[in-house]
Amino acid sequence: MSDRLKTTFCGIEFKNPVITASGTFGYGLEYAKYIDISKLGGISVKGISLKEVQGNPMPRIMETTSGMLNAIGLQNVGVERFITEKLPELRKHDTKIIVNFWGKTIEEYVEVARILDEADVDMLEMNISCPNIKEGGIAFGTDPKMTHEVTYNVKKVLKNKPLMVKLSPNVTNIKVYAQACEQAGADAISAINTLLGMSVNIHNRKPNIYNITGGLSGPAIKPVAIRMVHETFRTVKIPIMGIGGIIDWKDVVEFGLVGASAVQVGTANFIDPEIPLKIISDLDKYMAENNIGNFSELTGTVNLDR
Amino acid sequence: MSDRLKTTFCGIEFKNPVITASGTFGYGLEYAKYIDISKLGGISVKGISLKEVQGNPMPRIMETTSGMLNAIGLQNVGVERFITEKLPELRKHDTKIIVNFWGKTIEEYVEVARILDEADVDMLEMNISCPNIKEGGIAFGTDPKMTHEVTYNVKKVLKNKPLMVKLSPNVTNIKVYAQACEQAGADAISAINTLLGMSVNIHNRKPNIYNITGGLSGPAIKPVAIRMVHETFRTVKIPIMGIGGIIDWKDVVEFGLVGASAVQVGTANFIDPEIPLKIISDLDKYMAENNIGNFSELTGTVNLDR
Amino acid sequence: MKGKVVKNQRLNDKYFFLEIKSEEFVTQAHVGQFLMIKPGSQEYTHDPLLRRPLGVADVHDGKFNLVYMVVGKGTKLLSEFHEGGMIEFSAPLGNSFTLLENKRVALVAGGIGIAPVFWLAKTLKNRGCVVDLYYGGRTVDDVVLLEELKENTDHLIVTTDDGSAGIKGFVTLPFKENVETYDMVYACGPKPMLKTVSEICVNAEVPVEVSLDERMACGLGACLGCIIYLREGDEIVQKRCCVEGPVFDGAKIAWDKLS
Amino acid sequence: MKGKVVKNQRLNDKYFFLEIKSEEFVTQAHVGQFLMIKPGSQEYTHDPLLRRPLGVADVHDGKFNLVYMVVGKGTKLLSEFHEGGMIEFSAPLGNSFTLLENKRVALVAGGIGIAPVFWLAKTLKNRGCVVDLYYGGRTVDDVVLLEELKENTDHLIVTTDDGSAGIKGFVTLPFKENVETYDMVYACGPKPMLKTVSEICVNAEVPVEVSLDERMACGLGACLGCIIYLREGDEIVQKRCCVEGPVFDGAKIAWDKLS
Ligand SMILES: Cc1cc2nc3c(=O)[nH]c(=O)nc-3n(C[C@H](O)[C@H](O)[C@H](O)COP(=O)(O)OP(=O)(O)OC[C@H]3O[C@@H](n4cnc5c(N)ncnc54)[C@H](O)[C@@H]3O)c2cc1C
Ligand SMILES: Cc1cc2nc3c(=O)[nH]c(=O)nc-3n(C[C@H](O)[C@H](O)[C@H](O)COP(=O)(O)OP(=O)(O)OC[C@H]3O[C@@H](n4cnc5c(N)ncnc54)[C@H](O)[C@@H]3O)c2cc1C
Ligand SMILES: Cc1cc2nc3c(=O)[nH]c(=O)nc-3n(C[C@H](O)[C@H](O)[C@H](O)COP(=O)(O)O)c2cc1C
Ligand SMILES: Cc1cc2nc3c(=O)[nH]c(=O)nc-3n(C[C@H](O)[C@H](O)[C@H](O)COP(=O)(O)O)c2cc1C
Ligand code: FES
Ligand code: FES
Repeated sequence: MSDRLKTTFCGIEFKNPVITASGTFGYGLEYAKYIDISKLGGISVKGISLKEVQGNPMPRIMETTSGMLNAIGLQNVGVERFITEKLPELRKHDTKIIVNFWGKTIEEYVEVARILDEADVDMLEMNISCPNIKEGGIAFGTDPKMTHEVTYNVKKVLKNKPLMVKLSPNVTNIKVYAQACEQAGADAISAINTLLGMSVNIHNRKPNIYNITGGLSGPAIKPVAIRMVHETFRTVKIPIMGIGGIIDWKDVVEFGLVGASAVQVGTANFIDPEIPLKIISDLDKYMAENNIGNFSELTGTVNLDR
Repeated sequence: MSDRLKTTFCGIEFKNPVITASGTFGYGLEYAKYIDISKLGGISVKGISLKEVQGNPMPRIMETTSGMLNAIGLQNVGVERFITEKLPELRKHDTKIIVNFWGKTIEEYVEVARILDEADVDMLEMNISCPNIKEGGIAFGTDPKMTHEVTYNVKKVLKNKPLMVKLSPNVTNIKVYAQACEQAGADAISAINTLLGMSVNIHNRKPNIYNITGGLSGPAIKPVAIRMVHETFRTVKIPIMGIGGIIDWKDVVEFGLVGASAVQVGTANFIDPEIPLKIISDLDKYMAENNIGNFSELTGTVNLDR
Repeated sequence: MKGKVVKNQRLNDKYFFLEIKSEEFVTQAHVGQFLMIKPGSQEYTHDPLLRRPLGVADVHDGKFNLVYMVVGKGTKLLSEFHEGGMIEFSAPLGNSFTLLENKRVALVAGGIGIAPVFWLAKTLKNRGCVVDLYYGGRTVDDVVLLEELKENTDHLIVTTDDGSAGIKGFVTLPFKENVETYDMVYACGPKPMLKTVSEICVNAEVPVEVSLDERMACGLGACLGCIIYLREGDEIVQKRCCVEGPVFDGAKIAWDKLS
Repeated sequence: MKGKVVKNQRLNDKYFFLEIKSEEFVTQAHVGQFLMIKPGSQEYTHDPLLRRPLGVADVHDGKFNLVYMVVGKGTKLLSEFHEGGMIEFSAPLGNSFTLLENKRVALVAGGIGIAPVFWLAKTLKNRGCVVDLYYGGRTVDDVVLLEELKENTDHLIVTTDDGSAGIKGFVTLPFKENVETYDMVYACGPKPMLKTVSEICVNAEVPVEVSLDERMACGLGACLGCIIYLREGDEIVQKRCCVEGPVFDGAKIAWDKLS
């Protein structure tokens, strides 16, 4: 790959602007058997919490039209085991590691962040938007004051690592949340997390997901994600990682045009683990053919003249 | 069709619970050439305003993955021309007429409602949620106080016709809006309108819709609609018309299970005008086979036991 | 409606020729109309979601033809439709061309604009007209069915932007030279071409009908997604391309307002 | 991976038999593994969205077989896949059955559970085992490939719920009568059947391996959507059906916790 894909985001140099999204790429190692993960711009690992979490009862996933619902319940090994068991293995691959993390209280958020700040990772991504967990999680991402407070408190304890805050799309006005993050000192924003959805099995009349509701992801949600990244870009100055329904290089360009400096690929990894690598090489080709020297040249250049 | 499809909604008897959604069925007459519209439960006509409206410049529509964006800009002939030119023709067909209407101010809403209350229509559906029009429209549906106020004021002037309020999905907590409607005296709720989305042409870098953002509809949004109807049903006692992504009878049953007493079919009418009629006959068959005596027996019977 | 795909044939890298059997459709169709066609055969998948508008390119022996260019996922899927399968489509939609008899007419087609023009040429010829077809494309791959067109026209003038077939240059140039010799002009193709053709006709005081393209969702006048603008006196009026069109008086179109 | 669809054959109203050519896949596959397969051939449509998990039903001559039941849009689309076309799929995924040699084994299959059991029967037979297959279905349409199965087993005991083929009743009844004669039992089918088979085996102190089904998104351990629960000592532990399974020790499964 050429230099034109190199992407500086929050001062960190990514090989390319294509990062795999939290919760859709495990701890990265699951995919290492099937693709060369060192070719990725970066990996955002499954959301980490202070203690190990078992997640929700089954069923946890359901396909919908051009999308899927999930309510995994933020199952993860906890921050200690992540650092001792997963990270050393992951670090053998030459790619940037973003740690997606969450807590049930501000204290928990701060505590996990403090630990990760000292660990061998590149960047933190704070998930305040997961709609699956009932205790508190939802409140941070759908209340601007809480968004500000948790961001401010986490940012305060971070000495080494940039903080990206991941926004929930399940809000009336995402601009207010983007502003809250910027004002509280966030270094970047990632958007969007999943849309809250539901589906029912008409035969047994039960919800298809044990948790009743789940997060909707995949190509179905891309227009909502594009709109929200656009609104966010027009509101704040910190860089944005665009997420939601990305399947191919054209989607990445579209996110770039509305304001993303880098992107995350989520559900597409399930469809075919080769997709993020294919996106990277296709994007390189597109940029070469169109004389785009760097992905950053695209960022926010949608033409709004009429 | 059998009696089992008969649906009483706000005291009005519909032949069946399948109504065509506002903006996707013109004034009904456009479809009369192609299907027997008297077989429909009802027709919700294109949103009517006090004065004729030209709508937005082109382009106004764009297909997205399993969905479409639109920003028609509420083009309509205005309430007078609707009553004199469209209604008499429409009334020749034996089906219920719901008039979807809107205004830019509370006074406009009240004025249109007052006129329609005296007209030969069956029910009013107040659109407070259209995301396309810039002047005010959006404020009513995304601010609970405004929702209450416009509903209360409109309801006050209605002497003859039931009032259904159509909710926007672009809110953090739809329950608050449903409650506002109920408390202000609404007779029913319809949900959902379109999700705010955007899409960009990567070749000319322009938004695919002149208005920049548009409303997302179609099967892609069904999980969000199902979730919101579910939440609404658990919050209010007034009946609900479920809308969003309905393509076949199974979708109708799914909306019924989470709480819809009737449904509206939108984008599917574009795909094939026969779809609503096919839904009606398939639904009848399903109910016969499953000994369901009336659609109301399904309403809200999702099994939440675990 | 439903019909059997008799032929789905690749003409070249971009263009396909589709033949569908349907008495029902054929008996209703008029020259200049289009249909909305479901690109895939599956009822249970919803991507692509909407039917796609295509002009009727010919009608004969209980069958009708479409000519289409692969530009996106709908037309790609259509190009993979297996011969022998049943395909779904709407009734014939929209208005139609004014059909003269025993006159001198010019037809101007640009690229895929050839589709409705094909049937029009054949029809006007059968009605005793002298039919000259000016047919332009970007390259040799954009001018198709030349043999068949020759049979149904009196003069066939082909142009390509790069000279890879026919005369090099825009199709409007040779047309302009002869415009005054015609009683009526019909055109279909990209908007800039249609605009130029219309201006040429207006200047020469020759009546002109053009067939317009807009993105369509319903094709029958309900969604209001396909608006075009006409100048009527001092006023600009909106028309739905799918119902009041796709054929419009080229002299009346408010070109600068179109998308 | 990609391979050519050699055969996509309807066995009856519900079941299909698919044969795909792929040396790459064949050389990697183990008995009991599955793959994730793309139901359609189009890259550019996203409904259905995810690949579908199917058990590997046989491997021979650089080709592998799948047997599938049409239950929803993915399998319906698969059933319309044209022979000769290229289809996309994952590498062989999951763990595999423990393969004994020269022992007496029972295989219990319910309905579409026959898929991995087919290859297992053949393999165990080749390793010198005496292979009895208990194969139950709802009706005659749910027991397929009987000729081929007869060739690869020592005894084939067929049951149907309605008696339309073989013995009337549940497959677990004849199996239970003979359970103690086996060194090992393998089973695949609906969960209630697997639970009963496992209980019978536990009571008879015969080891049992079952192959489980859960909805899957990724198939390779990343999404955590396919959790099953094992009892290890006093603890209930979570396993991913796609990576630590689909084959599990039937004696350890916490049946009441499964979805
Ligand atoms: C009345 C009418 C008649 C037509 N007749 C023909 C015909 O005979 N043969 C033919 O090949 N095409 C015809 N078209 C154009 C054809 O409908 C589009 O090319 C087709 O819908 C594209 O679908 P897609 O899924 O392949 O592309 P998409 O993936 O939907 O889009 C690919 C590209 O095509 C553009 N596009 C989409 N829809 C249209 C449209 N309606 N008009 C112009 N550009 C569009 C998109 O903006 C995009 O840039 C006609 C259009 C209309 C309105
Ligand atoms: C490891 C494994 C191996 C399998 N092997 C085979 C096989 O060899 N042959 C075969 O026919 N089927 C097999 N299945 C089941 C098969 O994956 C599903 O039938 C298929 O995914 C359904 O897809 P669909 O799009 O047709 O149905 P959908 O439209 O997705 O769903 C239709 C119905 O099937 C149910 N369903 C969906 N996915 C699964 C699933 N994974 N397991 C059980 N039920 C499901 C849904 O809940 C729904 O009721 C296997 C499943 C797993 C996990
Ligand atoms: C199965 C699954 C698990 C997820 N887990 C997390 C998570 O732990 N933390 C998080 O911030 N986002 C999580 N997400 C959200 C994704 O990172 C991403 O924001 C979302 O799926 C939208 O992108 P997509 O459409 O490309 O999938 C998860 C998504 C899926 C599908
Ligand atoms: C082209 C178009 C125009 C619409 N116009 C209106 C409108 O005038 N008033 C209104 O309340 N809803 C309008 N809607 C929203 C629909 O009535 C419906 O709520 C929405 O499309 C979701 O349903 P669906 O997914 O079945 O289309 C419109 C939708 C579309 C696609
Ligand atoms: S395409 Fe819907 S009004 Fe013309
Ligand atoms: S299917 Fe994703 S973890 Fe098993």
